[in-house]
Amino acid sequence: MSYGKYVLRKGLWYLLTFFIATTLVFIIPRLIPGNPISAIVAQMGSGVPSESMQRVYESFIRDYGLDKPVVLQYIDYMKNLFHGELGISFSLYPKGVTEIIGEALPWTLALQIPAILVGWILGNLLGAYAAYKRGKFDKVLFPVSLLVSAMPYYVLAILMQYIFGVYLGWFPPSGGYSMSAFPSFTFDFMVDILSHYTLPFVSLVAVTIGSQAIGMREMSIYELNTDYVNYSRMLGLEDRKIVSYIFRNAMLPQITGLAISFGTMVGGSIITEIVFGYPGIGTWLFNAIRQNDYPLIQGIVLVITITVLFANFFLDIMYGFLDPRIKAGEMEEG
Amino acid sequence: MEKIFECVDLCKTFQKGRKRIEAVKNASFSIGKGEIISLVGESGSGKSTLANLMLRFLKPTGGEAFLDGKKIEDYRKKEYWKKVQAIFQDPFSSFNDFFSVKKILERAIKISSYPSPDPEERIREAVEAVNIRYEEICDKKPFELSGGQKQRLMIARIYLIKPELLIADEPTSMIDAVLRAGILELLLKLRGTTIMLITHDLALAYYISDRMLIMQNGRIVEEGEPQKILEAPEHPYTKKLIEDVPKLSEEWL
Amino acid sequence: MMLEVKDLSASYVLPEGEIRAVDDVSFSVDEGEILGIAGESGCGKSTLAFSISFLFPPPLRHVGGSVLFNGKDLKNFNDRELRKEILGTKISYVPQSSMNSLNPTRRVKDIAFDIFRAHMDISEKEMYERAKERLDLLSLPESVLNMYSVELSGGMKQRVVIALSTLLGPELLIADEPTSALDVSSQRIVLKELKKLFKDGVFKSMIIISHELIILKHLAHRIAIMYAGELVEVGETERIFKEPLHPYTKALIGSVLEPGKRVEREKIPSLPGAPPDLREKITWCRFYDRCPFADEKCKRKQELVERDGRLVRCERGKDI
Amino acid sequence: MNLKKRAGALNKKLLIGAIIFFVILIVSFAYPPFSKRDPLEMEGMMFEPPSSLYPLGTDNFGRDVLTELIFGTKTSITIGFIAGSIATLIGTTIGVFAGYCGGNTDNILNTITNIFLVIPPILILIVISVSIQSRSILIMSLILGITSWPWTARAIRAQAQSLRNREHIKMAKLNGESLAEIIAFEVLPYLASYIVMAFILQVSTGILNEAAMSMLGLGPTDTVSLGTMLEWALLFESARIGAWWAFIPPGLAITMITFSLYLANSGMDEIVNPRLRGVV
Repeated sequence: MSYGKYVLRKGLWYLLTFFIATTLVFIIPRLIPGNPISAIVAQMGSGVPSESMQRVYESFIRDYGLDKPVVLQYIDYMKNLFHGELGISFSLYPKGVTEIIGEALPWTLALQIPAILVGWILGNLLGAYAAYKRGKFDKVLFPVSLLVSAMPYYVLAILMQYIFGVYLGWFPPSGGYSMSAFPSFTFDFMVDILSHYTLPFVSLVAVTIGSQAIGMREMSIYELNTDYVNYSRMLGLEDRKIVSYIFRNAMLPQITGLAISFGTMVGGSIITEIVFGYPGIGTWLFNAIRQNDYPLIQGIVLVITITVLFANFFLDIMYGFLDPRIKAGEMEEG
Repeated sequence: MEKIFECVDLCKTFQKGRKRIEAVKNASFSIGKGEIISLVGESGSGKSTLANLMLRFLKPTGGEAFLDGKKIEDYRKKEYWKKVQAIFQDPFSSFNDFFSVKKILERAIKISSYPSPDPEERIREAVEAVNIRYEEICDKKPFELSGGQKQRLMIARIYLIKPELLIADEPTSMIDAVLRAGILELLLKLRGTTIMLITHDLALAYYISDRMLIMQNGRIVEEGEPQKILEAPEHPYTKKLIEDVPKLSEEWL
Repeated sequence: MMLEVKDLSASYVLPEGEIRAVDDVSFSVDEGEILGIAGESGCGKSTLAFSISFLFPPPLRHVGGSVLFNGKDLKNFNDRELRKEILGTKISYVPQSSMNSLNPTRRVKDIAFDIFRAHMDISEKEMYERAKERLDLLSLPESVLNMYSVELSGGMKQRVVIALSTLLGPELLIADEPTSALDVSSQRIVLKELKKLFKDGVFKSMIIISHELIILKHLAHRIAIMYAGELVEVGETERIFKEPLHPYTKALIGSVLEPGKRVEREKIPSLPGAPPDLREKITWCRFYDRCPFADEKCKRKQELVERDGRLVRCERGKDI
Repeated sequence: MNLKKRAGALNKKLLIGAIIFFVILIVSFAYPPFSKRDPLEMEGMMFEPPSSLYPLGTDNFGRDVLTELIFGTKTSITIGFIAGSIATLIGTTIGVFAGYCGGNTDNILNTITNIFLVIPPILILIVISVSIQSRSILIMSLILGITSWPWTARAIRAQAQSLRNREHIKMAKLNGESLAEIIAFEVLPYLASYIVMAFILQVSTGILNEAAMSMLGLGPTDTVSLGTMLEWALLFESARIGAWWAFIPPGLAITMITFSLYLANSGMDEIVNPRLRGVV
């Protein structure tokens, strides 16, 4: 199988996954009795809400075509999705969900992408080094990374917020920038942004390092025992070279591992944002849930799903590019 | 000679993605009662697929096979496996490590067509027949036994079931050469059972069999008595195979 | 003498205990000689291959004895010097499992370059030319250089491995079961190539390890038989086949099957039992339990002694 | 080296992990029945620091943190256990059938698994939880359990696949044994250690996800759990107020529970795969 075919197959597969994921988001709330949609419809009838809320609900029902049969609702839902129309927020009426997410998403991406990348790279380097060195370094590193990775994102986040933000007061404990600061491209504002960025960033990096180091250590130990490593030694290759072999080959499964752990990471970073009151989509989701803002909840869930699928697709493409076995069609695709 | 097994144009193709792999192509041969016939082929020749077809682990995609003149699909599977049994090559995965030897053989008795009032006695006989002391191993788990012992127990199982046809798939390829003869001897002692030996080792096939089938790329390319095949091979592949087998007495490299 | 192995012992040290896989082994290899080492699974022959190159990947550990290569004691080299100055250039190695011996994510060319770079300073162009030449000698096309391990067939992989192992023209080549994973036809091709390289002087001496005695008969000048971590007999190939002095050698030779030499069906000798557990310390003849000739006198330590120009670890002599 | 000896060689990680976990388990399950305190009762003032009356202080509602902690740990572990059992059961069933049966069964099951593997479980959790207004411990466990099976299925499938061509399975077929018998006697025993390991991890996943959902405001509605404690601590900004006793105890409890489970799992892994131990 050529690389092109591999990419095509992966692309189709992700398209299928996309349809299933979005369909689940559509169907699940409608399957459960007492679901938010019928609750909203019920509230409409009871006339309890204020006049402005009444208008909000009406637009919701119109946008989602809730008065139509489910099949048509589904078609409308998919149509809107493709046009990027995610409806209107209840809590911030008449602001559109797409608009809210559009404002929040850059914050989230700017926080998560660097954090995941830095954590992934550092974690893998540490893991490979621990596996190769064994001995004391490994004995210390392993339990520490285990403890760090056992510490949930949010616990680490709260601890860091308390210790560095409140107790020591080194960094601002929450927010994306100071209330008093005016968003602009000035040096002062950048410093302000960075100081707010530090704690959530470091807490995300730390947890990512822990879990990635453990996985990499295991993969590297496996690679260390392979025949080609022994053969390379017997041919007199230097340790440095052999470590680079091991690192590269052990990293391939780590790329797949990263793809799988994306789901967990997303969940973790949503809550990290909440803890630090960071103005990303995690915090918006938190507020939306508190206020029963169903269109916003659904919109955020969809956007995260799509982002994760894209990231996974990208990783798969990279993986296929890096591993010659994929090109030779020798390996089963996981 | 009375035929016990017959294949007519047996075929098996696998679909792997867009690739069609013809593992067995129009295999036709018959096995006489009491005969020791061997199927010789290199890796990828389709010999294991053929064995799996004969054992009904796989369904053929073409052709037919008969046991005692009756189509093999017409037997109920349990009935069929009463008559056709197998031993395999890998002593390390050949037994369930969670059961004792005694229990493993008790489970094998279920399929045998010779119900016995005293199963333990029959197991003892079978184990002793392969030159292992029953008391020594009956409560042991397979991982406590050596490779040679396990291969013997495999044969003890056959002694217990007494099938009409035994398919021996590379029974000695994973054990030491000095133990091989012992295993072969036990196979030869299985009087009354027809044996089909599947092997990559021409020398072994030559040594043990009455008739040989040579398989290449899914096809049976030559059939005959060992002596005849060795002295006057007809198919070029057979010629090459014979040439390539290491020999003690003549120049080989 | 090119290689001299003296009283070499090596153990696998596991939490469950020590397994003495190579026990007090001594032998030598001359320049221009092929030594065959024969033995069955678990006898320690692969461990011996590692130990000769003085690499002891954990949990394998050097216990005692020395390896002299051209008079230099390998013990005096540290790990870095050993790889820089000896391995790959002077002593090279062909592994048993060629299937997994090539780094799956590197092209053959890059592996070859890595080997050159580890030992010498030449231009990439020259490396390429030299690698191409060596492949050519093994009748492999130039295109193989741009391939990954997965794109090669089993027989080709093994030849690529041989090409890589002999890239720097080593003085001694250690081949550990070079054909055990191959079909008979590939086996013959690979062994022929090895013999050709030897005749062409690509390498000067070879130790070839195999469980198939019959292969050694066609390649080796001398054969050492290994049993349960010890050498039990060392001698010239012809003489060993003609008149084995150790009962185990005799059993090994007897178990060789060959088409055309149809023995009476019941007459192939077979040994009962299994080799002893190497975790236990055995102070008497290790073959005692399986030996058809053993008697009371045998239950004591047997030394490897010279008899009729051969080394034998059995005092019974010709009456077996 | 045989299996028994390997398992017998006491693994330190497994032992330490198991001890920590069982101490937490015993305390949190043995104490509540004897306790006169109700974890939900508002006894004191908001955020009272630790004192002899309230060894770990009070929370934002003036509830005793220690009592909450013990009851909350019990709830979290219960949810983790039920969710873990459900996930392991679903994952093992799918994994065993996919891996052992192969062919089309495998294709279908594996595609489903892979799809659910890339859709972040937390999103499905949110979608389900938003729709359910009142969430009991059981409902919570159920939701968590049915969303986290995919990677267990994946891991078990890989192991089952490696068993498929083992010869004892062919022998069992030749003994005339049924599919159910083969799976029960020839496949599952070999997978037992992997299933236990998957279960251990699933329990910790359940506990972690419960807390995550609670912090989003989608936790159990009628009881106190480690997650709801964190939720309230977060909502009332205890960290910024400096009321460390409101969030450190539940945070530490979750960390210790998951740490002990990871440690036990890693110890078991070393027993099953000796090369990780650093000797082989």
